Amino acid sequence: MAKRAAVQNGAGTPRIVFEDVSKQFGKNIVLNELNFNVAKGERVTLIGPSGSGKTTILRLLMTLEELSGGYIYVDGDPLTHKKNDTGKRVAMKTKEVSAIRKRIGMVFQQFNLFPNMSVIENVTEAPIHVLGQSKDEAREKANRLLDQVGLGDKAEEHPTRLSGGQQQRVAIARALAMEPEILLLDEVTSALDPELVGDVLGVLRDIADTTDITMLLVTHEMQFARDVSHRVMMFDAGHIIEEAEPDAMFSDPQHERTKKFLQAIL
Amino acid sequence: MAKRAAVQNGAGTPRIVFEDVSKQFGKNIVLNELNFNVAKGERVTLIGPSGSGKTTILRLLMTLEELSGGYIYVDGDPLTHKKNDTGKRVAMKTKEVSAIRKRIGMVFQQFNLFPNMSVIENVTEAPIHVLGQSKDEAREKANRLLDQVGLGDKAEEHPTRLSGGQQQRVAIARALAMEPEILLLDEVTSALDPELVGDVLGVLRDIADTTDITMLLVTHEMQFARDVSHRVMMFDAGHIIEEAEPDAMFSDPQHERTKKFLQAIL
Amino acid sequence: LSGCGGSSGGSGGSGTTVSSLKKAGKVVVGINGENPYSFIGKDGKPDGATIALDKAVYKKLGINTVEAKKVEWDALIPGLNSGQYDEVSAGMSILPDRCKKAAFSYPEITYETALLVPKGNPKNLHTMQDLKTKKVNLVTENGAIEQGYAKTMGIQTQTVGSPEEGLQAVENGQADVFALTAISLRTLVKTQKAEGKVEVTKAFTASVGGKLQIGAGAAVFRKSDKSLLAAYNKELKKIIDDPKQFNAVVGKYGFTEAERPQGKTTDTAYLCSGKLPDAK
Amino acid sequence: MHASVTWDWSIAHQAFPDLLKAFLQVTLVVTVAASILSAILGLVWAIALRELPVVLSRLLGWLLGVIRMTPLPLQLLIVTYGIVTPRGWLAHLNGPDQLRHRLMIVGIVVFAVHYSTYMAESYRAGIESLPKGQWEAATALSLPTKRTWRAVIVPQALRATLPSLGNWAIAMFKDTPYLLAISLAEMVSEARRIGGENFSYTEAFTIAGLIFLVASYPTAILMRRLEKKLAY
Amino acid sequence: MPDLSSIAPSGVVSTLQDNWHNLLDGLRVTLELSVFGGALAFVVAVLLGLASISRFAVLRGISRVIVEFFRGTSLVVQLFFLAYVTPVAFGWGSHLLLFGIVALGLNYGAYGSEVVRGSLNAVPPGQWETTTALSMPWITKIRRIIWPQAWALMLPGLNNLMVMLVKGTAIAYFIGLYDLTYVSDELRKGGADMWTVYGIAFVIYYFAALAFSAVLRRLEVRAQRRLGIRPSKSRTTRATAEAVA
Ligand SMILES: Nc1ncnc2c1ncn2[C@@H]1O[C@H](COP(=O)(O)OP(=O)(O)OP(=O)(O)O)[C@@H](O)[C@H]1O
Ligand SMILES: Nc1ncnc2c1ncn2[C@@H]1O[C@H](COP(=O)(O)OP(=O)(O)OP(=O)(O)O)[C@@H](O)[C@H]1O
Ligand SMILES: [Mg+2]
Ligand SMILES: [Mg+2]
Repeated sequence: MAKRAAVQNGAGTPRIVFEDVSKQFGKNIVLNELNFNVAKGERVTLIGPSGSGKTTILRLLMTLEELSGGYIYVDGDPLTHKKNDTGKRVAMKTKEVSAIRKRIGMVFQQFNLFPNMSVIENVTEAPIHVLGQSKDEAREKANRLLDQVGLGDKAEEHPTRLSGGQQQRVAIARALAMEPEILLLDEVTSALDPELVGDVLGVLRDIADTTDITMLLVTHEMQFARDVSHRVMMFDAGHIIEEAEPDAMFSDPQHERTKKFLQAIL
Repeated sequence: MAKRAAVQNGAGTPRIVFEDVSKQFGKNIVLNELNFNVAKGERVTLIGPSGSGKTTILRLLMTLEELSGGYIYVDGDPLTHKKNDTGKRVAMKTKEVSAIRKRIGMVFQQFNLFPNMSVIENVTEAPIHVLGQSKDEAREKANRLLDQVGLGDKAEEHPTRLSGGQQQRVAIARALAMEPEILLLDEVTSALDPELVGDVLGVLRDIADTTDITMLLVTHEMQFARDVSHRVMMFDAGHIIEEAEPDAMFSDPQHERTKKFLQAIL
Repeated sequence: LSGCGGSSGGSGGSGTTVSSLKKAGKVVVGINGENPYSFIGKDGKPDGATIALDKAVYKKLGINTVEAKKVEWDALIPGLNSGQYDEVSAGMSILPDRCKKAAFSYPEITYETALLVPKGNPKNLHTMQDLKTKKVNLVTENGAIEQGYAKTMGIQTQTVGSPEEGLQAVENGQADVFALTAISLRTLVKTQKAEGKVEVTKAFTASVGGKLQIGAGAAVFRKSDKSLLAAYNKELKKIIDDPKQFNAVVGKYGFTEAERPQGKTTDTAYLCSGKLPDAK
Repeated sequence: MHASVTWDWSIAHQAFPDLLKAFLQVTLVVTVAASILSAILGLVWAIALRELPVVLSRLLGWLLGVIRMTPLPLQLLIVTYGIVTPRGWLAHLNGPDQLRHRLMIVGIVVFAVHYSTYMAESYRAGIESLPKGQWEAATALSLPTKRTWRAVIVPQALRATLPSLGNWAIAMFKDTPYLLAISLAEMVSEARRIGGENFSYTEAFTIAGLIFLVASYPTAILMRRLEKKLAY
Repeated sequence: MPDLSSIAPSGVVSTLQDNWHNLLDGLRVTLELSVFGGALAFVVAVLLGLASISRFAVLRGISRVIVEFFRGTSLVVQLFFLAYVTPVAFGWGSHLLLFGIVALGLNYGAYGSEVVRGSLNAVPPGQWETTTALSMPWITKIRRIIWPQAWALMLPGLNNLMVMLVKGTAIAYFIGLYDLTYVSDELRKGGADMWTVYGIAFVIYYFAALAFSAVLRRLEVRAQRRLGIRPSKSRTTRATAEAVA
């Protein structure tokens, strides 16, 4: 699989900026003044031991968790908090947050399809009710997406009738239907039976190959990470302890912790 | 581990006799006129693919399922049904069933300890209330058994505080406290974290080595089966398609199905 | 939805007046279902002495229909004030406490108390004083005047919500005696065909705390409905003060000249003041 | 003009002690006694539903359903006037106190039976939520049925059911005014008497409502806490 | 207006013959209370239930106070209060049937709101999070995703409450509404055979409750089939007990 040249990291406005991001649950400080950027069209894989904060980063970006400190910018726009004129940190208005959030899509480990809707309704729901697309327009696009994920014939099916792999592919189509600029993927294959993993990864590879969508992904499928991502960031206890192009990272990790982690996982 | 000579299979009254045993759930015929014997002191391992009826056999013997047809004898006594004088099949009385059932003990995949009792109460409950032992007598014996399974210091602990492996060892002690002639073990290690399996198997090996108890076991731990059992029976779709001493069975399976199964599992 | 209550005059801001009743074409009165004062007859229509008085009075005022809503005795005045009906038509006796909460009309009827006891009067009860000295199980109607007597005299009572229940309590032995106005008790025994089991003692004017409980019953209105009360009184007085008319209207319910208010018992204000003559 | 909002403190002062007395002497006693009794009965039903032969179990289930789906006030009337009174059990008593005690017993029994049908449902849910393995382990140890219930099932089911039982008891507490149907002088009946005597229901009913609130709300919170605490 | 004065002790048939119109009147009031009370309760339950999961603390607080007030003070007390105190206090006149409906509606609405709230919260967190990930506005999220799923979960609990409400209408007779219980009690006082009149009322209540329950049960089956789920019975029983406490 041909990986296109990594987008020039740092040139132009970065798509995503984490600035001094902190997050704590109760007394448990999970992220402490974390800083990193992701360029437009860049695909970044987050790796690291359990509890290192990978999921938390994606959820903060998706506004599923409240930021404890710092700022996140998307295309230069503050997501949930901004510095006001006097340099004080203030929360954004709900409306502003939601406008920016629309540029981000997420696929969860547990598919989370809506059981009260057919497959196609799952995919068209948000385009119709959030983007205000017409029903026909949304359905046409949804059918195209379902074809793309190999489920063109399941449009009218009920999600509970599908296998886990099929459900996850619908979830991907649903996220893509919103035409996000950023796609977040959190261990999207780890709830699947081994023989179903391949199909889902195939779909994601296809998306990586054919679009310029910026991706942040958490995965334990190292071969897949190697194939699709431009950069791998290794986390431990909420800190980036190493980052590199995937080939370099997997064949020649620098940090002790990374070596140990990769040994255990590969 | 020295395996004692297999007890002469077939000499004297067999401990367990399955005679034309049938079992169906609704329309699903799981066992169809199954016949086999187990000798006194013999240890038999049942293997076979999922759904082949292994668990059903143990549950029938433990009277947890109702027999659909045929007879089961324990030491020559009918367990749940007998032929009456005119050769008709009639159900035994509850009292008679329970008298014979007392000779059989079972350990489950899911431990099934009583969470409302301490460890020692779990072990002494049946001896006191079924065998009519005095409380002191039962406790003394229970302590010995708990020592034997390596949990002498956990007697007063609450079962939910124990690890899975410890819980399973308590369950084994609980079954042994009834001094059963027959012990049924259904995948007793498959709900355990890998590092806890060893302890439980160690305890069972110890019991196999030091007692004459007749055992019927279902397990995927082939090395263990090889070490402790006198005979292995391979099931498929409710039929015994092959049986042999473990060494012979594992090193030189005759039947195609067995070969395929062992390949997949080893 | 069909309302079962609801005062006919409309209970908006301005209160009920003769003209608002006229417009509605009817008046709804609250009753306790106590024969012969006011009760629901066999035909499902209200009947009884005070109903007859109402009918006569309202007719003169140009209102031809009198409807009744039956409630428990103790709820009569609260029901009036909460607008469930526009008048209490139950021969309710005029008492100071009640006068504070509602407006009484010109007296309609005087009455005496009697006791309902098992046949043969086994405990030999005749006066309120007997009830106190003999420590019997007394039933009264909740909120009725006899309950007040008992309370003042320190006699424990059970209470019931209707005369029938009082009768039943005596009949099945739950109580030894049921105290109520004499006419009510007599009628009760008759209509319930209970002569075989119970009897009514001779009527008496109760004496409580050394005071003779002379009393008279009247129709009751909301304090705010002053003009209605005045109009009602004007017509009522004509009937009450004329023995012939009085007899013509209520005679058939067993009321006689003895029950026609005269002298002090025609003075609502006096009765409201609570001053009572000394018992001899 | 209508009478405006009136609150007469003298009525309130007179009402409060009477209401509190009725609350303590009748409402509370009936609630506590009926709760305990219905918790026991409910358990009996739940066990019987599982242990009786199918036909009898069905019949019992139907009967409990009938009781559960018909009004409690009507049941009070039926028992009082249809069963108790004809047997003379309320007759020839030594004064109102004795009558009150007997009516309380009637009330307690009717409330207990009625609510036991709800409690039986809760027990059943609690029993069904136990893993099947608990029954199977008991069988594998040859524990007799009685002992299985006593030592294994009931203790665990009770733990799962206790908050629900408590909640039903609170519901029952708030239903005690149904005793008005049989003229038992519990708190609301007293409020009515006081209201009737003073021709004003405002004070007595406000106080009665507050007493209900003050008694039931903290108890309900307690039950919610208990629920969290008892979860294994 | 019941005609209750001319009843002689008699058999079921003749009692029915003599009094069927009274009983029918009583049944009509009982059914009006059940249907309108149930409908109001449903509306109240949904509004309070939604308010209780609102983003706005004020709404949550208000809903909490209302719910706890109506749950905490007995329905009978509320009924008397509405019938005897509020007309004096607010001068809005007396409308007993309406008061009955309002008391039942508010009280059972408060109970129901607990079932609604519990069911909304029982929709898996993943569903809520997905609606956020798809940037759905609050209304869309509730209306299109959460409510349809919660609906299937709440129906069994609401069904239990509806049966309780139908039975609960019997207390209307305490304020002198001529409902089925009032009529049969008057008939008994009037001398009719007590087993007969109460028996008839008993049977009518039973079948009324069954009928309401059956209707809701059909909705329940439909909602569950659409989602391909089966809510747990033990959860329902627990939730009902919690709601009415
Ligand atoms: N909702 C929460 N409440 C409290 N603590 C939380 C919550 N979510 C996450 N945490 C804590 O935050 C830390 C980081 O969790 P996170 O899920 O981000 O890790 P992760 O890197 O995704 O791990 P994994 O590989 O197991 O998914 C952990 O210590 C976790 O316990
Ligand atoms: N309670 C039951 N009701 C209906 N069918 C059952 C039941 N228990 C077992 N079966 C069916 O009986 C067949 C045999 O099941 P059994 O559990 O004995 O297989 P097994 O050999 O133990 O399989 P495994 O290795 O998966 O434990 C299966 O088809 C199963 O679906
Ligand atoms: Mg994670
Ligand atoms: Mg098995």
